[in-house]
Amino acid sequence: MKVRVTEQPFDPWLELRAYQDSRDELAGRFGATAAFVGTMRDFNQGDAVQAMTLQHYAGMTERHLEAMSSRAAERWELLDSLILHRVGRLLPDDPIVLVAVWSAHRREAFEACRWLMEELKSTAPFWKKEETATGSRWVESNTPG
Amino acid sequence: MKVRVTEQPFDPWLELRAYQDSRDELAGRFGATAAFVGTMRDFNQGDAVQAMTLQHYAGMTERHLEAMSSRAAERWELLDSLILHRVGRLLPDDPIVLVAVWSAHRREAFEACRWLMEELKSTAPFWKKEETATGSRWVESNTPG
Amino acid sequence: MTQSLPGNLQVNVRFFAALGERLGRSEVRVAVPAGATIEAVWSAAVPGEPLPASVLVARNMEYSQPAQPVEDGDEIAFFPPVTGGRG
Amino acid sequence: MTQSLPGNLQVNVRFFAALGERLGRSEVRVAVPAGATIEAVWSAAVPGEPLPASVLVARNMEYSQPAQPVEDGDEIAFFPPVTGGRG
Repeated sequence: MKVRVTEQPFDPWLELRAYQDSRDELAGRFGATAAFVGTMRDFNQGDAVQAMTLQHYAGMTERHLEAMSSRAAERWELLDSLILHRVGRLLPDDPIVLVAVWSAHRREAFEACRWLMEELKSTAPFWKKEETATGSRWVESNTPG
Repeated sequence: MKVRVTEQPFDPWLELRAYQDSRDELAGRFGATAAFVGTMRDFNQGDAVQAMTLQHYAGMTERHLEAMSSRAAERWELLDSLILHRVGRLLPDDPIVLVAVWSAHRREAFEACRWLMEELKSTAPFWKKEETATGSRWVESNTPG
Repeated sequence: MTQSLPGNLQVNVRFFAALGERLGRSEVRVAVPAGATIEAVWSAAVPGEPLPASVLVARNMEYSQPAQPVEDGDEIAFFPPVTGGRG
Repeated sequence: MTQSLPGNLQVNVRFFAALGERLGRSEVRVAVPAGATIEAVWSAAVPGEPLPASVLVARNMEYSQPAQPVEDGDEIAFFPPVTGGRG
């Protein structure tokens, strides 16, 4: 179980792969991996977006993501989970978030992965500020899941 | 939209990454990627499994997976999808299947990815034969989703 | 080689996985009368055994039904429930 | 520096995102009487404006409620609805 918040751009698929390879206890045991990656688009609510700044509540963010991961592991039979989230200034096509879950069977992996993403979007202390041609604006609310 | 059935071992995360990078039309447009990887475990139904052979109906398999991908693209607003499936002889920890879906929003990506996996498991013409300490056996049915 | 009689349809029949192993073959050609169904193709290929209810059928690489009539040159496949994927 | 009176609690207050920008600050220390709630901390930090219903509150980095009493040394955070993730 790992949580990381980073100002550095990250490659979600390489990170996922490296994490999985580093976890000897997964070998031979996991049948199902479900992963979700959120990526910055170059448009939102009808406007072109040139860049974005992600603010967060350092300390609370990590604590909150770890608590979410623990709750998921209580609710479903999981072997492992990984959450990475970017903060700071992002450009279009930059990965923002990775959520990955390992389990023996696919139902648990799918359900836990989706639950973690919905929880993250609705409760983890991150805030987006978009830069458009007409200035910058705080994103007021997320799209419904 | 791509479908591939292969006798060669594949690295699902590198394949996913390479495919995404090759698709210029995705750049800046996708906000959500949902992926599922099924991996061979070293046990099933209480027995240690040493190896497995995956038979398929060459020709029908590809046609069927492509039809599934098209149906998913009609049902959800997807930007792209990728399905890879291994056949032949596999060892524990070998990836068996990768299903990945790209869309603007996460709901479509999650739902289409899960639907494709359920369809694949229940309708694509693949059959597993496991090698255990007491001999080989055809897997009679899949675990429920 | 099957005899090609006038009015007869030549059909390529395939068996997969446990079914093919049980029958001891994976491919056979049969001739059936015009208007014959997939079920009749089974009977021509596996004489003396009714088509098991659990067996799935495909015609020209698409799922079909036992009552579906076949045409000359069709490929008809019979196979057990599928078990692909993982997880 | 806030005056430290006997019986008073020292609390660190933080504001995030659009809320912090609107108030023109991200962090402030306030002193409140023993037994004060998170809502009272807000009133001490932002005099003359009631706590907006849409503002979320956290106490020591966990979600909390306006009616929750605070303790000396607490970190109390106020922030708008969160908008992380993507998709």
